Parts: sequence; C-alpha cells; structure tokens
Amino acid sequence: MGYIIIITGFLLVLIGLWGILSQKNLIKIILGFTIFDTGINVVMVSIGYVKGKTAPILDIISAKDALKSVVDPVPQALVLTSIVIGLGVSALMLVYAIKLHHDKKSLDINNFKDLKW
Amino acid sequence: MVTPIYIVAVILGLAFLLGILKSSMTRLGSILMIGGLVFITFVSGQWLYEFLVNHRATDIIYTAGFLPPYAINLQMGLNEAILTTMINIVGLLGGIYLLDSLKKTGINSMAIFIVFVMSLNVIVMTRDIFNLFVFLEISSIATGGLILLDNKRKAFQAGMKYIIATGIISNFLLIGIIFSYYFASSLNIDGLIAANLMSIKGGAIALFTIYVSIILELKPFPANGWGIDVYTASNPGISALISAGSATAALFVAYKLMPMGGSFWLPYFAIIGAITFIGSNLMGTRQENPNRLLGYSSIGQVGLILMIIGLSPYLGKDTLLIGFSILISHYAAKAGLFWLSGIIKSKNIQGWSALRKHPYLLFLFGTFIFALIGFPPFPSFFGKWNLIMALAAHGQYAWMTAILAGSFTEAIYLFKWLGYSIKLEVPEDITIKFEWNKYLPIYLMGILLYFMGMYLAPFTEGGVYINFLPLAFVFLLFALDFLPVYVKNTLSIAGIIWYMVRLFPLLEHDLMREIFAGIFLGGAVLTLVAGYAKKGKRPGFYPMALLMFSGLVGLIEANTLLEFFFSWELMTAGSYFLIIRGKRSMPHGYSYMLFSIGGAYAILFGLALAYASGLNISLAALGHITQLTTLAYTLLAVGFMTKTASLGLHIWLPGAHGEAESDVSPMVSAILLKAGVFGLMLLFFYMGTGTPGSEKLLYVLGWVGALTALSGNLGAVFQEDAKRLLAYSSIGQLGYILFSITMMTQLGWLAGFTYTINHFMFKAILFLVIGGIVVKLGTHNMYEMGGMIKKMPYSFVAVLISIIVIGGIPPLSGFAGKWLLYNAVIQKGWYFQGVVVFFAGVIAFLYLFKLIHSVFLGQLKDNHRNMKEISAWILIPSYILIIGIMVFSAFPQWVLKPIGNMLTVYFPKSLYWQGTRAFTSLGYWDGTTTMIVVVTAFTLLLGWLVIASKKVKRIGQFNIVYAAERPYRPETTHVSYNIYAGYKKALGFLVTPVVETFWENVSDMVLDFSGWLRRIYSGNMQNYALHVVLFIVVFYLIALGGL
Amino acid sequence: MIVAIAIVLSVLTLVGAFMTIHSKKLSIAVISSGLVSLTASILFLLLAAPDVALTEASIGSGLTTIIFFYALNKIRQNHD
Amino acid sequence: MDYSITKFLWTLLGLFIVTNWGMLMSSTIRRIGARVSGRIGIPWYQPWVDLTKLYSLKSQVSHGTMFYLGPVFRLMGGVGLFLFLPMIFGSWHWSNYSFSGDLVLILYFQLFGMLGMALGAGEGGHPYSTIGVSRGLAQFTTIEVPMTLAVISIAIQYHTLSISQIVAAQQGGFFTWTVWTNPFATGAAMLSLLGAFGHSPFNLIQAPNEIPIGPPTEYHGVFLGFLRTNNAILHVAEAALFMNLFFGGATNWIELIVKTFLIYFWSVFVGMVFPRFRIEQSVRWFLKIPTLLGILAIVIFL
Amino acid sequence: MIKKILIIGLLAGVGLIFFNLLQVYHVPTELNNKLGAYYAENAATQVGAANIISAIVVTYRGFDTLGEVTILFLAASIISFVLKVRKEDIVSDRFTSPNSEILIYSSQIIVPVIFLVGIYIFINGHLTPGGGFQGGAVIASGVLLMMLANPSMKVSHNLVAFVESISGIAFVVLGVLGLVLAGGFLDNRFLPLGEFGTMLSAGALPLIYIFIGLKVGAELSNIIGTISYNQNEKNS
Repeated sequence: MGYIIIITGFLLVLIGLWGILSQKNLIKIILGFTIFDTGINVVMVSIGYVKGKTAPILDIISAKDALKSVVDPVPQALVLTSIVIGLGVSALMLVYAIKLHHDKKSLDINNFKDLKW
Repeated sequence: MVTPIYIVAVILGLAFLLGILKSSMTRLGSILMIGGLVFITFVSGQWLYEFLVNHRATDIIYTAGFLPPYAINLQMGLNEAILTTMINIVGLLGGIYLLDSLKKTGINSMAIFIVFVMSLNVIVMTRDIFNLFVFLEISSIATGGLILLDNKRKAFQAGMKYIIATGIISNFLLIGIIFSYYFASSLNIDGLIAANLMSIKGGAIALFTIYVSIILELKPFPANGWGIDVYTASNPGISALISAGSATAALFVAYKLMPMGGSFWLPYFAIIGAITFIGSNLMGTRQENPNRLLGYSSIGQVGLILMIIGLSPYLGKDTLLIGFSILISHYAAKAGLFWLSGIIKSKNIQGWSALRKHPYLLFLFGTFIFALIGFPPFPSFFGKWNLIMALAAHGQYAWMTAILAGSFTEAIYLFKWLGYSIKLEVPEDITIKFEWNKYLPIYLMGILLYFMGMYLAPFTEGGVYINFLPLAFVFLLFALDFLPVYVKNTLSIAGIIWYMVRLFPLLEHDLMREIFAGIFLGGAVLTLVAGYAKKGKRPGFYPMALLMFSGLVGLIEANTLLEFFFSWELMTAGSYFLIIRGKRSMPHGYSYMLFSIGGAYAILFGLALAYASGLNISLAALGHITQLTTLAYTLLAVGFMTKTASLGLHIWLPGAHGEAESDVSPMVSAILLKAGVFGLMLLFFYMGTGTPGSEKLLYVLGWVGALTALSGNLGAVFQEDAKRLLAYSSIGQLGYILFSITMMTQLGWLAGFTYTINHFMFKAILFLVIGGIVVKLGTHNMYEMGGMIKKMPYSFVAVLISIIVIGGIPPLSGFAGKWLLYNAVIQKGWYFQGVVVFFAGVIAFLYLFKLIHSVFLGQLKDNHRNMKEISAWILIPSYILIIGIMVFSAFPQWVLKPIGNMLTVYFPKSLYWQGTRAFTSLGYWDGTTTMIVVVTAFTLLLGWLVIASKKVKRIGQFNIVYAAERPYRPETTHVSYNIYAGYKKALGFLVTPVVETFWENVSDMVLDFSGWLRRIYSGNMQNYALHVVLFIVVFYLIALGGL
Repeated sequence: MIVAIAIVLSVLTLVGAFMTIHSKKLSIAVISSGLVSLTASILFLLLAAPDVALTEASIGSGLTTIIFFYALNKIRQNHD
Repeated sequence: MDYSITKFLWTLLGLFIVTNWGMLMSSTIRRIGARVSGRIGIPWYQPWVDLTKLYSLKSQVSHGTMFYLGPVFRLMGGVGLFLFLPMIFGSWHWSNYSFSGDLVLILYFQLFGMLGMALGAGEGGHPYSTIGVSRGLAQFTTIEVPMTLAVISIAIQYHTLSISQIVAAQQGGFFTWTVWTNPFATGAAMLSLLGAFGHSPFNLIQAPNEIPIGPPTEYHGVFLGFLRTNNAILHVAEAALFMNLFFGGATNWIELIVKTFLIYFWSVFVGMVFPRFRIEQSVRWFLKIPTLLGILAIVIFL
Repeated sequence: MIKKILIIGLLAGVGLIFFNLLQVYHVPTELNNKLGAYYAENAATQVGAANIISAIVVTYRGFDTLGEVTILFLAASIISFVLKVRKEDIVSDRFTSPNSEILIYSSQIIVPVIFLVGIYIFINGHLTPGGGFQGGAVIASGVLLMMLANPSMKVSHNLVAFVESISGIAFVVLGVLGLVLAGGFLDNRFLPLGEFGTMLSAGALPLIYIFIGLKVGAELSNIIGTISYNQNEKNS
C-alpha cells in the first residue's frame, strides 16, 4: 500500500508540474501548484509509513510499546507545516492573480511580459 | 551576552505587535521597526565582537531544551556572526532608507520587512534542514510581498514570477529533505553530514534535490529570469536587501550544506557558478536599465561566490576569506548602488549623469563600481588576488580564465555606466533631492568598503607590506577638495616632494628604480606646477592625480607581487579618472579602462603563474616561473604592453591622451606610459634570455615594437589634431622602447633607457606647451592655428628643442638613442626590424614638421592677433625639462655610464667609455665633442650672418607672393591641412585602421552574442518555470544520469 | 481490502488532478482540486496519519477551495 | 679629441677647398648639362659671381627670427657634415672633427640642415615653400630606407660603423672597394643618392621649372648666399661620404675630386635621362627596387 | 507544439528522478528510523503529550511552527496591504443581496457550535488528533459561514487583528519563558508536565497550542475577510 500511495504522490507531482508548465490560465497554474503541493505531501507521509502500524497517538496504545506499534511521526509533523505553508502560498498567488487580472483584464499568462531582457 | 534566539523572539513579537497598531500610527510603527532592527544588529554585532576580540568558541543554541538532532538548534560562530551582522546592518540601513515607502504602504509592510530580515538571520544560523526550508519560505514569501511595495504593474508580474519559481524550487527541496530523512534518519545538518548520504544508495538523489534547490535559490544562469525581474521591478531599497541580504544568506546555505555531499558535488557548484558569472555579466553588456543591470551584476557576483564554494578544495583554508572578501564588496557595493538608483530614479543608465551635480555621490558611485570590479583598496581586490593565486598554485588555469573572463565582461558594462555618469550632460528631468535617510545608508556602505579593504589587507600573504600612506594622502586631498586650486596644488607638490625625499634613500643601489622614481615623482612635480595656471577649484582633480602617482610610486616600492599589482590597479584607477576629465574623452576613457583591465588580468594571470611556481610572493618569483613559463611571460608582457600601447593594443591611446586636459596629457603620456615600460623592464630583467621560449617571445615582441613604432609615427603624420598627433607620436616612441629592450643586450637596454628618459622630457614639454596653446586658442585643429611664433616665442623654442630631440638630430640627446640603437641592432643582428625602426624614425620628421609649422609658422590667423604667450606656470616646468635635455645632451656619460654599469650585471658589457667618448665594437660617439663642435660652428656661422647682413628689414605678414589661403574655412585652404596627401597616396594603406576594425568587430560580436543570449528572458513566467525545471533535469542527467 | 481501497482512492485522486488541469471551466477545476485534497486526506488516514488527514481536509480541501472561489468571484466581477 | 687651433685652421682650410670645389663642380655639371641639351651654358666662374653678388646685396628682408636663423641651420647642416667626415684617408690634417662620431652621426646630422631650412622657409608664410618642404620630407623618408639598409649591410660587412675603418678596409686595391665586394649595398645606396641630391626625377621638391617657389624665392641676399654656399659644401661632402663608403675613399685631394665629381655626375646623368616623378611615385619607387637591393645586401650576410 | 514536447520531455526527466528514488524506496515493517523511534519512545516522558505529533510540532520542532505561523501572518499581511481598500474605492451604499432566511438563522445557531468544535480541537491537541492548525481552520470556517450568511457584515478587523497579535505575542512570550525558566526557547517544561493523558498535562504545550490555534484562526479569518471584503470594492 505504501508503494501505491507514494507512486500516486509522485504522479500528482507530475500532473501538477504539467499544469504549471502547460496551462495558459493563471488560475489553472495556481491549481497546478495545489496539486503539486498535495502530491509532495502524499509522498512525505508515505515516507513515514510503517507497514501495519497505527497513528502515533498514545492514548490508544500505552507509552511503553509505542516504539513497536506506531508509524514514524516525524514526516507527519513536517507535512502539517507544509500544508499550512502551501495554503499561504496559494492565497498569495491568488491575490497576485487578482491584481494582475485587475491590471490587464486577462488571466492569460502570455499577457504579462512587460519585463524582459 | 544576548542569545541570538532573541533576534527571532523580539522581531516576531514586534511584528505581531505591529498588527495591533492602528493604520494611522505609522510613526510609532516606524520607531518600533527601527528599534527592532537596531536591537538585532546589536545582538549580532555583539557576537561578532566576542568572536573577533575575545576569540570565543562557537556557540550552539538549543531550542525546546533538547539536544539535536531531536530538536532544532541554531549555531552562532564567527561565520554566522559576520553574516548576520552584515544582514542586519543592511536590514537596518535598508529600513532607514525605506522609511517613507514603508510608511506610505502601512504598518503591515513594516512587519513584513522586519520578519524578512529576521528570517535571513535564521537561515544563516539554523542547523536543521527542515527549519531551513521553513525560513527560506518565510523569506521568499516576504520577498514576494515586499516586491509590491511600490504597487506597480511590473512589480506584480515580477512577484508572480518569483512566487511561481520559488514554489517549484521549494517543493523540490521538500522532496530532498524527506528523502534525506528517509535515508539518513536525521534532519539535522550535522547529522546528515555524519551520515554521509553519498555512501547510501539513493542518497545521492536526495542530495541532488537539496542542492539543486539551493542552487536555484541563488538564481543560476540561465534559470534566473524571475530573479532578474524581481531586481528590476521592486523598489530599489528592496532590491538592495535582496541582493545584499538574501543572496548572502543563500550563499551561506550553500556553504553550510556543502559538506553533506563531499567532494562529488563541488565541481558542479563551480561550473554552475562559472556559467552564471560569465553568462549573467555577458547579458549585462546590452542592458540599459540600471536596476536590471544591477540585477545581472548581482547574479553574476553570486555566481562567482558559488564558484568559490565549489572550488574550495583548491582554496583550502582560504575559502572563507576569499569568499568573504568578494561577498562583502558585492554586499556593500550592490546595496549602495541599488540605493543610489532609488535616489536617481532614472529608467536608463544615461540618466545617472545627474550625479555630476553631486560630487560626493558620484564619488561613492565610483567607489562602488571599482569595488565590484575588484580594484584596490577594496576587499574584492584581495579576494580575487587570493583566489587567482590559490587556483594557480593548484594548476587550475581553466578556472582562472573563467573568473577573469567573467570579471572582464562585468567591467564592460560597469565602466560604460560610470563613464556615462561622469561625462554625459546632466538630464533636466532628473533632480536629486537630499533626504538624509537615503543618503546616510549609501555613505555608510561606501565607508564600509574602504574600511574593510584596509582591514582585510593583512590577511593576504604579503598584504601587511602594503603602504597605505599615499592613499591616506589621497583621502586628505579629497577631504580638502573644497579649497582653491593653488592651495591643493601646493599641498600636492609638497606631499610629493616630501615623499621623494623619503623614498630616494631607500632606493640606493637600485638605479633602475631611481630613474623611474625620478620620472614618476619628478614628472609629477613638474606637471603639477603647470596646474597653477588653472583657476577655480578643479573638483576631483587632485585626489585622482595623486591616486595615480601613489600607484606609480607603489610600483617602484613594490617588493612583492601583491604590492606590485595593487599599485598597478591604483594607478589604472587614478589615470582613468584623470583621462576621463577631458571634454570629449568619454569613449576614450572607456576603451582605456577596458584595455587596462584586460591587461591587468593578463598580468594577474602571469603573476599567479609566477607565484604558483615557487609559492613565493616576492617580486623575485618572476625570475623562476616554472608553470607554463612561456605563457606566463607572454601574458605579463601583453599586460604591460596594454599600458605602453603597443601595436594591436594601442587604439585607446590617441583619444585618451588627445582629449585629456592640458596638464593631464603630459601626466598620462610622459609619465604614465613609463609604468608599462617599467613593468616590461622588470619583466625582462627577471625573465632573462635563458628561460625556455623567451627567445621566441622576445623576437616576436621585437617585431611588435618595431611595427608599433612605424604605425604610431605613420598615424601621427596624418593627424590634423595637435594633441592626437602627439598621442600617436607616443605610440611610436613606446614602440622604440619596446623594440630596444627586447634585444636584451646592454646596448639595447641603454637605448631603451635613453628613449625612456628622452620621451619623458620631450613629451612632457610638448604636451604642456601644445596643451597650453590648445586651451588658449580654443581649438585642437592645427589648420586653425598658425604664426604663433610671433606671439609665443618661448613656447616655440621649447617645442623646437623637443622636436630636435624626437628627430634624433645631433647634438641633442635624441641622437644618443639613435646611435645606441644602431649599434645594438647591428650587434644583435635584427637588421630588418632595425630598418623598420629607422624608417619610423625618419617618418617622425614628417609629423614634427607638420606640428611645429602648422602651429608656429605660416600665417597668423586674424582671430589670434591678440594672443599672448601661454602661462608662465606651463613654461617653467618646460624650461626645467629643457635644461635637463641640454645636460643630458652635453654630458650623456653622466647618465649612460652608471646605467651601463648597472646593466653589466645582467648583460655582457658592450659599451665602453673613454672620457666623454663612448665606443662599442662597431663605432664611437662623443656627445660632448659633438655639442662643442656644433655649438661653435653654429655660433661662428651665426656671427658671420649677423655681420654680413647688417640691415635686415622686418616685413609684414602678407608681404609675400601670397596665394590661395583664406583665413576663414581654414581647413579648405590652410596649406598644412592634409599636407602629406601625396604621402598618403603612397603609403596611406599602412595606416588602414585594421586594429580598430578588429576590436570593433570583437565588441560587436560580444554585443550580438549577448543580445542573442538574452532572448531566453522572454518575460513569460511560464517559460521561467520551464527554465527552472529544465535546469533541474539537465543538472540531474549530467550529474547523476548514470545512476 | 485496504489495498483495494488505496488503489481506488489513488485512481480517484489522479482523475481529480487530471480534471483540475484539463477541465474547461475554472469552477469545475477548483472543485476537482478540492476533491483531490479530500481523497488525499483519506489516503493520509490509510497511512495512519489522522493529524495530517484532518489538516488536509480542513485546510487543503476546505479553506483553499473557498479562497479560490472568492478569487474567481472577484476576477469575474473585475471582468464586467 | 683635439681642440687645438692648428686643427681648427686645417679644418677651415679644408672647408675652403671643399666649398670652391663644390662651386666649380656645379658649374661644370651645369655646363655639361647645357651641352647635352644643345645650349652653351654658364661660364665656369658663374657661381662665384652669383655668390659675390648675393653677399653684397644691401637690402635684405626677414619675416622673423626663424626665417633669419633658417639659413644658418642649413649651412650648419652642410658644414657639420663636412666637419664630421674624414675627407682624406689616413690624414690627420683632413680628418676634421670626425672623432666626434661615426657614420650614424653623419646620417642623422643631415637632418639638422633640413629642419632649419624647413622652419626658416615656414616662417616666411608662403604656402608653396611649405608644400616644397613637405614633399622634400616625404621623399626623404623613403630615401632613407635603402640607405639604412645599405649602411647596415656595410656595417655587417666591415664590422664597424667608423668611416675611417670602412675606408681602411677598402685599401687593398680597386677590387676591394665596396662597390665590388658588396654590389647590392652600393646599388641601393647609389639609387638613394639620386634622391638625396634632388635631381630629376626626384626634383619635384624644388620643381624649378614650374612655380617660382620655395626657399630660393623666399630668401635672397646673404641668406641665399648662405644657401648657395651650403649647396656647394653639401654636394661635395655627400659625394665624399659615398666615396668613403663605397669607392675606396681618397688618399689625396685629386682622388677626392675625381671620385666626388663622378659620383655627383651620376645623379645628374640619371636626371637627364628620366622625367620627373610625382611625389607619391617617388615615395613608392624608393620602396621598390632600391629597397629590394638593400634587403638583398643584408640577406647575403645572413 | 515544440514546447509541449519539451514539457513532456522534462516531465519524463523529473519522472526519472522519482523513478530512481522509488527504486531505493521500500516500505519498512519496523520503525527503524532513529529519529522517529526516539520520539515514539521518549515524547511521552519528555514532553508529556499523548499525541506525539503535537509534541513534535509544538515542542521538539516548535521553532518550525513559529515559522509556520509567521508564514500565515505574512500571507495575511501581504494580502491585506495588496488589497488595501482605499476610502475612495468603497461604494458608499453597497448593494447587498438578500440571503435566505434559513441561512441567516441557521448560521446563528451553527457558528457558535463550529467555534466550540474548533476550540475543542486545539485544546485537546496534545491528546487527540488535531491541534492548533486544524482548530484554527475550523474557527476560520465559522467566520466564513458568518460572512456567507451576511455578506454585508464586516469582519471586525480590529478584533481579529487584536486576537491575532495577542496570541502571536503570547506564543513568543511562552517561548521566551521556556528559554528563561527551562531548557530553551519554546521548551514546554517550565510548567509541570502533569499526569500523562489528562487535559492539564504536557506542561505549556496545550497553552502554546491554544495560542497557535487562535492565531491561525485569526489569520485565516483575516485572509478570507480581506479577500471577501474586497469583493465589494469598486471596480476601477
């Protein structure tokens, strides 16, 4: 199962990247990013997965045999942070998109080339 | 001691507190912001002090009360203290600078600002890789916000590009982090280092994703379009912070993470750094927008430092010093430049000429530019020096070439820019208004650069010997720049004389240095005397002149390779400013600088090879070059030849000397060119004839010298501009000198010395007098002059004597050179070169006649009827030099005998003296007798004429068979306009500007290439994202494709 | 069994992701991306990560989607 | 180094002889020239008559100091050439002040007079004198190329630049003259001599038949006298120089007179045969055949 | 078209990287990662929290969490100053669409419940799944609902800002207290660890998590509020 999910995660990353690199609509690109983020998160959590073990919460199992019965808590802790960061970044991008649209009345990425060379 | 965790706590507390404040309380907000920045600067500064003064051991700060790797820890060592202090200082100064903008945008932006600075601190200090990721995210989100400070359309686009790119990068970083954790069971950097990921299967890929992300954070070429747009579009204050602060932090991250991968990744770092350094600077050459230009430059500099990190195996313990030296220069200069751009607010670099009205700002601008290029006394000079030396010591010539090539491309645009700002007309639409909060940070950065230069000098091998005394004097003069000319002039002369008195006893038994010291310093005094003729204040003249002379005297005093190069660069800088003072000298000053820098890099390369041959920093190392011996000597020679303006490298000279101010021309022609001669002589002394390849090199250089003489003189023949004519003449004369000393015989060298001394004297006279006349008549064109002998008899005599010397006509001292040269050529067997040289010598006669005739003889022009003699202050030094010429002519043995004796140490003796009579195995010559005979005969003949023609009637100007010359539209009818038309028909093909065309094509090619290259920056953010991914994939395939 | 659920969810996630990128209408795309987060959060549960699942569900599929809609709404208003 | 009065007087005597011989030579040559073209020509004493007339002219005008000094420089050039040249081989009396310097000194001292003349004429303010001077200088530069090559060739051949020693090396008889031992150098030098004497085809400098210009028209009276005197000295001295270098020198005055006459006549002879060159033609010409000869003269010693 | 092919090639390249990573990845059957094992073994005794993840997030890696909160803070700040409403941009009498009565009234009942749930989640963060972030998100969704029900309602900016700031400052102050009173910045053990598994256990951890929850809730509300508020901004 770990394999399946980690592969799913990687595929999500690729789909997200595809969206970022190929879509012309800014909103789509940002959605690509959320997919990208989700994929990364799935991969990270899969890394901490240990076959047949439970969540690292000790009110279910006693503290003594925690070591034998829980999955790795560290990636999960990291993913928590990552999800929140992803939200912040997405929100920021959306605000940018709003502003850019406000400016040019378009979401086409090819319209924002005022800066070059 | 305040633990650095308070940097985080206090700033976040303040940031959150700022959120409560009402939007109208901007004043309180800004006080809190500045207070917070002052506090963190204090904290980091305090640690820096502890490390530097009390040599405290590195401190580890634990969070959460657990040891790493279980909890996050920070580290505060010397490196961290230095970098956080740097970041906080630029943060504080940037905060002060941005006060207005931040107030306008609101309190939120202040909070973002301080959080940004804080995040950079943590990035530097943290030892946990995921924590690093979090704070990198904070810094990039804060950057994304701060870009919008000006609420401009372009800023939003740039911000979007930035966020997209960093978004991709940080996700890849996360993949790297999680897999590192998976493979190495640690998130702590030290733990990851200990785990040695490279030895774990798959660890290399994890490392790759981490490294590629960190490198991408550094905006490597070409995946950096987003970074450049940020520099371009954001408020200059923010760009300064990004360039000086973020880049610093990100570079340290690369350095910090470097040990994780071991030596496998370092070459890639170096290659990427080199590509970035060169590519980015190359693109800068076509850039006109100042902020974008600075962006290119920033990225280039970061590439250089990344390269240094990558090359650390070769640099050993010096890595940090070198990296820091270059970093601090980049840091201060780039921050200062961005801040300046915020004051000037010009859309293109031409607009920076607004600085002309603000000399102190202009001075700072120059300081920043010179610091970026790596001129002394700035830290980057020492950094580059150490870098090149260390690389040479390990035989890494390709890297050296890359670094120098990149630096050169950087110089191309930076000096174009500096030239514009010094010379272009002040634009009317740009006004610079004084705001203390914008001026102060710039000044402080300028001061920091000088301070750090002095501070870092002793850390370089041989750096303790550098004599900063002359530089201090230069600064004194700069400080006294408000005084009138005569005070500063007197002060300068007094200073130089004092230095001479101090210097000469130290030079005993070293005749060569004494002669050159005499030329440099004596010439300095004489040419400065002419400065009394100037009125007003001459802002900036004296510091720059003295800067050049300090460099020159430093060359004399140098005992080590470092001192020599240090002085060489000082001299170049000073002379650049002197040359560019002329009215129309901008393009010439520019090409002078480019040739000088190219030459300096050739010299640097050669010196590095010398150093590498025996790890010996003393100047004597030039005598024992074992690494690439021939190349080393060739490079050194070429380097020096850029200063002597030898054929192929001469195109800068006519304009530079011709357009310079009237008393600057003699300085740069009579005196400065001798620096190249000094270098060549020194080089040949050490090289000798025994070293492999030296015979061939000398042979080629001999031909170059001969052809230089020919082309220089021919060029002069067809000039209509008096000063350019003299400038071409200098090229020719320096060709003789090069030719003479390449013969490597006693006679050849004697001839070389004779030419050197003579050229010093007569070219000083000529440029002084002709320069004075040009100023007086208000034209350079000889065809607008004429008949001046009546108005300026003293000038005429001075010029007459000078041209007799140039022509080599007995009995004056010019003949000594010719005679020695004849003997030397026949003795050496270089007959054909010799013929070319003698042919050139006769051609000299053509331009000399043209000069003296067009200016002094012929018909007096109507508008010059009320002319008076030129200022006595110009004539006095000229006549002092004439006395010198006379003494040298009548008693050549006084000079040539000691020189000959000195030379016998190096060459077999071939010139003998018998009283006043010199003889060689071929011929003989008696200067004193010749003088006596000629003077006697001349007096007798004159007496006869006086007796025979008692009643000579002076007649009027037009009392001749007058025809065809019209005083108006003078060039159409002035008889000496295009006087050598027939000669041109016959031999004009020899002066086809082949060399000029060649260099033009080279520069066109560079510019075209740069224009083609920068098409990748299409402005489309998606393409930039594509570049980022492309970079990752290509890097992966190259580095790990075989896995 | 659990593997089968994982496979189904994975396929759902991927289809959602694909829809997000390729749907013509932005609103459908946004909803699809919310769906991706939702299925992903169930995947997290399967991986014994209830904390992450909770976060992903509330933040990833909840808040993010809402913010997207607000943004779309604003853009539409702008467009008129 | 002999600065004695005796030496001075002997030199003065030599100078007197040379001057007179120069004048005689020029009148003779002009007569020959006239006869060749079917005229009678001037009487042999004509130069003395001219000179006397010039020196006794009462009214002289000057354009200024340099104009005044020009003839002095010019004459000094000729006299100097004479002074530094040993006239008669092996004779202390007629070696003049040649101990001052060797061949190089003489080569460069030629310029002294040219410069003075150029400047003097320049101050006259007449455009044509400037044109004349510029042409002269232009032509002179290329004349020097074969000459330099020849001199270097000789220096290689005899390992010396001292004229006395060069002459000494040719004292073995007719066939030890340089003209036989080093024909290329001689050829180059003799061709450049044509230019140095400024006869046709290289007389565009003075262009006597076309425009009334140049120093001869600007100067008159004593000034012109100086110039005429100089011409006389210079022609002999230059011919003597070539004689010393290529034709075995002279051990007595007769030999000197014969040889200098023949050398001088060579230039006149060529002038009668060839038409005048334009300046760019002559400039190029000297860089062709004479230079080639000069190069050959050196190549044979390589 | 060329670009598409290039992108596909690039994705194939990225896929190659992932494939290579997968080749060395295997699903472990034992928790043999040293760091993870250490936390599993010692989190309960050292920190006193039943939820090991909370222990890691708030204590062991509390510094990260501080950064995370800062990121949200930054995002909120940036959004608010980018979408700053200038007085002249506001249409004075805004057109407000009437909402369904059901929505308005049900929201009045549901919103307090949602708030309670959110608070519950972060108060029990050290014991059960969930914590400050999740709770904060739930609170923010409550705010959202309020706005849906009444579009003209202005989220009291001052209140939100106040909560946000005070909780942020409290977070920092608690961290500093840990530094002063216990082993290091953000050390939760300056309060007694208490009895394992109860509400008042794990030292200052619950306290910190509460403030995190409040802060995240306030920040998210702020973001939503700013974006939605500007829905009504006049088009210029």
